[in-house]
Amino acid sequence: MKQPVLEIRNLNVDYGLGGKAVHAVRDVNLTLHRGEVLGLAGESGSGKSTLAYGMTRLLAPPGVITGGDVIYHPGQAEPYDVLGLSDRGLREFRWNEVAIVFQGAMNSLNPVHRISTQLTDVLRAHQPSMSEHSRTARAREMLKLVGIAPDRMDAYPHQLSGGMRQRVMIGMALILQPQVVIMDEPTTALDVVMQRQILGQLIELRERLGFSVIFITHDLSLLVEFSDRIAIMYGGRIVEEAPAATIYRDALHPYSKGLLSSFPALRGPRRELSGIPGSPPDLAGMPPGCSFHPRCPRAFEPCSTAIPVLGRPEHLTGAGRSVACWLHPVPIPLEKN
Amino acid sequence: ACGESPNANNANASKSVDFLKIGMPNGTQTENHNPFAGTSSANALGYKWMLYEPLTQWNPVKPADPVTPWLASAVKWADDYKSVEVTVRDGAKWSDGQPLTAEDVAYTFTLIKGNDALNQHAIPFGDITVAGNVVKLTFKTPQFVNQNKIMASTPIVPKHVWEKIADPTTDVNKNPVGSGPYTLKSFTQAGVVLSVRTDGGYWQELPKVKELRYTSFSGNDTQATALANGESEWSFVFIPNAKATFVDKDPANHKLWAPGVLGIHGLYINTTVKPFDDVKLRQAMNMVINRTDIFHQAEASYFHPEIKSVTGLPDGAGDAFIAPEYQGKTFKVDVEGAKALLASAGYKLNGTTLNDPAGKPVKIKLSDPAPWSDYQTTLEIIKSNFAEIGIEATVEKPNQDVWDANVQKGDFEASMRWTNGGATPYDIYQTVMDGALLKPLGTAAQQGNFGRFKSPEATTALKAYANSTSDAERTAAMNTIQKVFVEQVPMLPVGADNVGGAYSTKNWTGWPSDADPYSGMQPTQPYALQIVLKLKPANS
Amino acid sequence: MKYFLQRMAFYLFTAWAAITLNFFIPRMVPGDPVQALIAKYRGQLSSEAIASLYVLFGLDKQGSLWSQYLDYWKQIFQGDLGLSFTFFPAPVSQIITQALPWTLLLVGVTTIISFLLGTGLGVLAGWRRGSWTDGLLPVTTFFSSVPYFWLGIIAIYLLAGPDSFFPSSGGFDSGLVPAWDQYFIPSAIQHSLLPALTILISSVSGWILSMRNMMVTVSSEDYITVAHAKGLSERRVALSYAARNALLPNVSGFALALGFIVGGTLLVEIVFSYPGLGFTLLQALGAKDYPLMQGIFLVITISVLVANLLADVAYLLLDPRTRKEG
Amino acid sequence: MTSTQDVDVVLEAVGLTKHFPVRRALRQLFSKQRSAVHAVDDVHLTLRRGHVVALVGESGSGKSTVARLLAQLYPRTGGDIRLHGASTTVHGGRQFRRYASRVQMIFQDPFASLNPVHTIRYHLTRALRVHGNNGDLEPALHDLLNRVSLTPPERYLDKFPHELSGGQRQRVAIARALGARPEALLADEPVSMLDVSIRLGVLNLLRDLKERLNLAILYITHDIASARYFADQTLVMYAGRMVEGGDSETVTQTPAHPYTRLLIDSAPDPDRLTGDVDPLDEDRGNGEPPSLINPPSGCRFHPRCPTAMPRCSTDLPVRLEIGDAPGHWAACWLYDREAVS
Amino acid sequence: MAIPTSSLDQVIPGQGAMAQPATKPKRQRFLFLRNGKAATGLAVLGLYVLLAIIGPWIAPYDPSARSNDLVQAPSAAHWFGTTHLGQDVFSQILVGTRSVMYVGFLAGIIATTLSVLIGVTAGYLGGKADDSLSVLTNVVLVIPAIPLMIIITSVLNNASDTLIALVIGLTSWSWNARVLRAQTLSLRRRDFVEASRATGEKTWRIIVFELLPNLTAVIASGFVGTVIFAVLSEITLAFIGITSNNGWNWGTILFWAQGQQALGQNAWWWFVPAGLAIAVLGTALSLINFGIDEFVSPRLRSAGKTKLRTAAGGTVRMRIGFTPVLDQSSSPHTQARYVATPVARKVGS
Ligand SMILES: Nc1ncnc2c1ncn2[C@@H]1O[C@H](COP(=O)(O)OP(=O)(O)OP(=O)(O)O)[C@@H](O)[C@H]1O
Ligand SMILES: Nc1ncnc2c1ncn2[C@@H]1O[C@H](COP(=O)(O)OP(=O)(O)OP(=O)(O)O)[C@@H](O)[C@H]1O
Ligand SMILES: [Mg+2]
Ligand SMILES: [Mg+2]
Repeated sequence: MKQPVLEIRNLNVDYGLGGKAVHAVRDVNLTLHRGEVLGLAGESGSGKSTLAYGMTRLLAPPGVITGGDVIYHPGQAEPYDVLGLSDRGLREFRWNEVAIVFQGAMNSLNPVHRISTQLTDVLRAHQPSMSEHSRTARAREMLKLVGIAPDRMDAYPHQLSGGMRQRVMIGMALILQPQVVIMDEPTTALDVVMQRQILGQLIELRERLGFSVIFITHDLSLLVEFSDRIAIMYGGRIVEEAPAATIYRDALHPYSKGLLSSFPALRGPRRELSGIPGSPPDLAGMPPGCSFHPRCPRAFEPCSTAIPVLGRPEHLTGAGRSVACWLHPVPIPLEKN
Repeated sequence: ACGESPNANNANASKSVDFLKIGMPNGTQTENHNPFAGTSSANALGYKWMLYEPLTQWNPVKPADPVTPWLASAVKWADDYKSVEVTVRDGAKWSDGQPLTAEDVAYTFTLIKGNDALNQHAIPFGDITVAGNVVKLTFKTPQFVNQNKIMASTPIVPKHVWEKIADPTTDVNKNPVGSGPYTLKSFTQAGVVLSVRTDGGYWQELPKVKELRYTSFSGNDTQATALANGESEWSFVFIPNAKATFVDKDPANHKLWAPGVLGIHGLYINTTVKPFDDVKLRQAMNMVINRTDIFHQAEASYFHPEIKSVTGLPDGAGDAFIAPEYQGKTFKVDVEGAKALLASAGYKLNGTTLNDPAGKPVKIKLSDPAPWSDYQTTLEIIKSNFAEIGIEATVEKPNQDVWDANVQKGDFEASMRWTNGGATPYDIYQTVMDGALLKPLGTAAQQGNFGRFKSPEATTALKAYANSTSDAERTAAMNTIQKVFVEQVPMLPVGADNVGGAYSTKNWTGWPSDADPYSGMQPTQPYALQIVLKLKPANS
Repeated sequence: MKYFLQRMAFYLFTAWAAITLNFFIPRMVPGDPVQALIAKYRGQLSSEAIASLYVLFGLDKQGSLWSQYLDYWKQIFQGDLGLSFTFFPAPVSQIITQALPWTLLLVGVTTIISFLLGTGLGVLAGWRRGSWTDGLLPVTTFFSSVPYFWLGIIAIYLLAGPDSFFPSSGGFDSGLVPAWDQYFIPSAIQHSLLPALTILISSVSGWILSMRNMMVTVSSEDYITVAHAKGLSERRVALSYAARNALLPNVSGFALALGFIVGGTLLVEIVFSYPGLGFTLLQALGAKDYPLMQGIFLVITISVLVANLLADVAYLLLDPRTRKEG
Repeated sequence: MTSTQDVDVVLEAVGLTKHFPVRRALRQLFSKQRSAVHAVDDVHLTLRRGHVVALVGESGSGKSTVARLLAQLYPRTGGDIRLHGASTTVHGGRQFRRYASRVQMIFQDPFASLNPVHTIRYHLTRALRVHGNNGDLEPALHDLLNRVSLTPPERYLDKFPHELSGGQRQRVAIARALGARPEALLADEPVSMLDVSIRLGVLNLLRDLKERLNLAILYITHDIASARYFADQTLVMYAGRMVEGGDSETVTQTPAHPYTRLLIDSAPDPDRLTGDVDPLDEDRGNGEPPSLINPPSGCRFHPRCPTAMPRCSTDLPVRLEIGDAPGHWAACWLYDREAVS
Repeated sequence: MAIPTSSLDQVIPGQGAMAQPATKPKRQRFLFLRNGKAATGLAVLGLYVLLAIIGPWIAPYDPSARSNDLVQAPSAAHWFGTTHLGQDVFSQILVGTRSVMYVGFLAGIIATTLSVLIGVTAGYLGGKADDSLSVLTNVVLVIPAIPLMIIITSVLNNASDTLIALVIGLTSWSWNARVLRAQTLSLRRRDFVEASRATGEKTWRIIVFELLPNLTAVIASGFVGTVIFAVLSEITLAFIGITSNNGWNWGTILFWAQGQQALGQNAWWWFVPAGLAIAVLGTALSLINFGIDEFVSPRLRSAGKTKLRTAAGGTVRMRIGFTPVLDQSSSPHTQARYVATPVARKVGS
């Protein structure tokens, strides 16, 4: 069995406090294993980014982590709770262990510094003993790795195209050889050709360097192609989690099914698309019970009253599957701390 | 940090104070020591009279007193005042060591004669000749009324220096050579430092004050603050509520002395505007003005001494000139008398409104530029005074240029303004009443008679006073002039011009005072030199 | 390069417009210098001096407006600004060179200090929101709304006085001559403290506020989050990432402020009787001294333009995005 | 093509060309050459009643420019736009309004294309008013909202855009376009800013409108799969030029032009196995689209083309029939029979 | 062409349309009143407006009327003491409010109108019109306002408040015009403008009904800023005696107080209140401006709230880059925070 690197347990994230708080992530349990690509899907506003930034405490105000643990397993040492780190500890932890590629590359790069500066200041902060020369050399190496000519080292972000910027960000994420790379919609701003090129490169690098990836997008067909395991979020919760191929072939949750039938396929027979009726829920006024039930074609009695628990449905034996749906009731909830 | 610093000797402050700090509120200065230029720093700060000296000194506080010989040992005017013989003092030396001679005096007047721009008093010079140490000046018209302007207000300059100057009107006289007891030490835009002469060539005993430090302040406020703080020891500036803001800061040393002189401030009435062409109305208005209030509230109880004599002549300086019939006659606020007078002239007081004989309410617009706060306060007081006899006054504050133009063109109803001043009351009355200055409405009357006052009697008398050859004739003319002024009320006199100053006795004593009014008190006038010569260290 | 040429064209045009305006504005002002001089010396200057002054100022002969305008340009190109009336016969250029250093030193230095201090505090306030720095804001808001002259006068009343360290007026001790020596410089500094302090108090808040707002805006940019995610030190994130970007818009504000140094010092100089250009302008105005007014306006406009030019250059250096190729 | 089809032609672009002048750089100041962005070059397309034509291509290939040219929002540099066969050029004013009442445009971003300060009622009222509906507007408004399935209409009329979801906003935008009772609808990426789950609803609505109102629709997208799903005919654009066209199924299933193939191969495909080495990986070459200021000579795709021939860099390829299906063509020398044979 | 534009460029509402639900529409427009700063500012401003209207009627004395209480300290009869003429300072302040508010607001309206006309037109039309309007704007911007105002005012004889407001308004529109131009440029590129053009709307309708409503917050903020500037300018002009205004305003009071050396005679009551009145008015206007700023820029708004109150009553300080972690002692799975606690390996898998 694969080793876990990052375990998210019962994570709760709110925007704001008190009565007006928006519960953007609720009771999320998720485990990322060493070397795997974990896809996180769900429509806009389902809490994917919140989850990703929440686990490294990078949410902008008024985000507040109201509960849960994020347990990180370093290779050799004892695992520890990331949320419990001191500021200094957290700074050391960041990028060394978990690096993030943010949604918009243009906005992720500081417009007034050369990319060489932005690459090397990671090294300067985390490996102060490193010489200036070897820092530059390392930065150069990283750029080469992501397919950017090292002579663009001294370019400013605005002098690079969108794809190049995104690749710089990927290179920057890998510069310290972290265990985990979180990628929040890294390719939505790019066209398909570029998207494939970058993702292909990333998969290749993962094979060489052995890091794990949390890959966030709402493009399920992309996820299915590129990730090992997929977790689907709806209304701040994970509603289904399974190996990619399993989800694609046999999604259990009606929402997952709906998502999958919203994409026209390019190849194969023209299948009829059903989509998902209704509109995404308002996080401030979540419906009681399963938050998907107002849109669910198969909703029945318990859906509107009780929240389904995420777990392995009893009638299934497939490895690493779990779903939160009353159609597939879970016998005993998974371990509770 | 170089040894030859011009500031080096300022550092040894442990010595007892041997300098005097003089301030004037005249703004930034540029270096110009030309004594003839009205715009020069030497003129604005007054230090030209410490470098250059006049032929005689006169005392504006007691204008009837005889003049004090200065560079001239004697001055002899012809009876008709169309020529004068000046005997130049022996032993005076210029600061460059050359002797001061009659040639220098003659050259000075020739210079003025030849340059209209230097002839500030518009003196009609005739021939100028030298005979030994006597200079004879002739004039095209009698100069009785101008005698002190010629003798006491003309700085005598060295011929050997000035004849080399290409254009005396624009030269800044960078290295002034004068006959006075001081020489220029340094100039900055904020002030000037003079130090006492060291060549031993001054013709009198040198003053005790070794250094005069002139500072130019940005305006009245800063100057007054500096006086209160002791940063200035002598100045001529309007200090509002002087007792509280200045004297009380150091009652033992902070002093004010502001004697009146022959020049006054008053409310000019435009005598062409109905109903103010009516003498009776003007008389009534004159009767209700509360000059005491104005003196205390607008003039800080000192600045423009209250005019008491009905002739408009200030106490002290004017005493010698008051006609016998007006001796002892002083202004009193007499509202009832004014009302009675108006009633007799056909005016009707209708409640609080005075109606003229034609039945129209009497209204008057008083105007003066806004920044002249003492005038503005005066107008506010006059306004409430007029209200007591039913005249509704409004105060207008046009800007200064507009006001200037309006007053000169006769486009005003009433306005506070000054008169010219001089050694005799002639200048005062001439400014107000001279028919020779009369211009039609709409044409600028630049020199006087802004109220378009027509009185052939006054015009003749003024002319007679200036041109006659005997004192008796002059006295008769002056009496006539005063009679017209008092009876016709072309202007409502309010306060006297003053030659005052604020000073501190902390370091220096010997200032003129009521007890010893040996001169005026302004640091910018010729007599300032007389004062400086008399100052003694306070602690000696 | 194209950008640069465009800017140059703009500067030339603006300079022409402003200089032309300089020529016409004083001529709109009614009144004439001689009358003004006489009124200034209420009763001290005799009415007879009028004619002599007209001759002196050369006002008795003047050509058409157009020929005056041409002459004016000719003079400007010869670096000749004419003679002042108030300080006749001092050349305008001399008066300006005499006053300008004071203005530049006092207000220039304080403007720079104010900018640096305000920006620094603004960075702090913007970065550490919710800490004590929040208390700074109401105070600074209040001080930025106080009329400057009022503050200055109150400062003189409270702090300057006969026995106080702070002189109430002037640029240096009377009796001293401007020189770079151990007597003059301390005196000049001592005299400049109170004016500088009041300028600082009333101007620093503007910088604090604008910098704080920019910091807040920039702080929520993605690249700041990225910088945090990269585990950079707080200092580096705050300064090199947030403040560095937040500074950019403030640079143009700073340039404008630099430009207005010369024109905006009027009140300081009036209140503190401090030597300088602003007060000279007011005097010139009161005296209808066209040549001086024109000269000072010229200096002001040129300094504003130069400051803007510098800001453009600074912007070019600070913001790589403006350095577009081509 | 039959003549009955020609009767149905609503809007036709013939050799449509648009160059955006770029401000001259300094060094060009002295040369006569004027540089321009060659955003659209020589584009032919035909919109027919009840037909959807899809225009696909990567970002910056000139798709939006084509739409705006057709809507006469930009003056064109060359070519012709024919409305019912008649050449039209409008500059503004009444003429423009008359044109706008027949050809309407829907923008990519429903969040930006509605003015946030106005209600839905305002937006729709303006559309009706401008196009001469001066009577009682209430029934017309209801009708419009019903048509885009925003029911009941009263619930939406007085809402502000921010109170609606993205899909609802896009429906309002469509309703506004319908307010002019157009014959042709130019939909510029109408769903790319929308969430996956709502996209479908909007596309289905458009299809429904096409059928019910017999509209001619130009559907612009970079998602070639949705073109397959939604459009009758698909045109592929690359760097300002049309490179391939034909009925959607043919173009997507048997792409002819190398660029179309690249596009289709790049599209995410769940059926592809994870970890497989990408078949196109090696010969993709430089992934950057070309500069449109100095577009490559000959075929604009040749610098990236795995099958480029010497001829491709010199000669501009012409439309060549592929022959596998009627109307399928590609602008590629690979299909030049004379050269091949 | 413009000199690098202001920070406002970056806070244009709804630039990232997905991220931010664009500008607040009407119903939420007055939401900014909920902003404490804006509400305080508006309350104070309201008081001033009220005084401006009723001041002359409630003033206990005629502000110009002399009395025999010369330079009296504050007392029950004279709340703010008296002047050297025995005038009541409190009445002068009350009566002076009207002129200050009138000039401030009129100048604000004039400058704002000009800046909207010129800025928005330049931004929307672009091309030659933009170039020439921009040059005009920049020339006016470059010419120093206060000296120009002094010169113009000194030309005008006995300028009325209206005339002074006009002068101030005419010399102070350029900065706002530049900001508005930049805003308009960015709005013009927004789809809804194109969309209404595509609908067939007329240009003037687009400017007036589509663009302007979206600029209201920026315009309002510029207006408030100009009012502050105008008030300070009016007072400064009066103080240095350039305006020969016959009526009372706070600058006139200060002019008299300074001319009479009020502080020198320890008559602080004569000098201090007018200055404070100005400062408080300025502060109130600034507060409103902050409110508007925060309203326009959601980032500033949420940044205002740096402390959040938990249900338990504690506060949590927000920090960028370090999301607070709430200590929920009730929660069973909470460890001691802020210590890197090793967690037993068994919990995994
Ligand atoms: N600052 C905030 N204040 C209040 N609610 C917020 C804030 N930021 C995000 N949210 C809410 O939190 C929820 C989750 O947002 P999040 O950004 O995690 O979604 P996402 O799944 O990443 O969506 P997308 O696919 O659009 O990126 C959304 O409903 C959003 O409205
Ligand atoms: N107003 C304009 N001025 C100059 N160049 C322009 C203008 N509008 C578009 N372009 C250029 O024309 C080319 C085509 O742009 P267009 O917007 O039509 O592309 P697109 O295919 O719609 O791209 P996307 O998928 O990103 O919307 C681009 O290179 C763009 O930079
Ligand atoms: Mg997201
Ligand atoms: Mg587009």
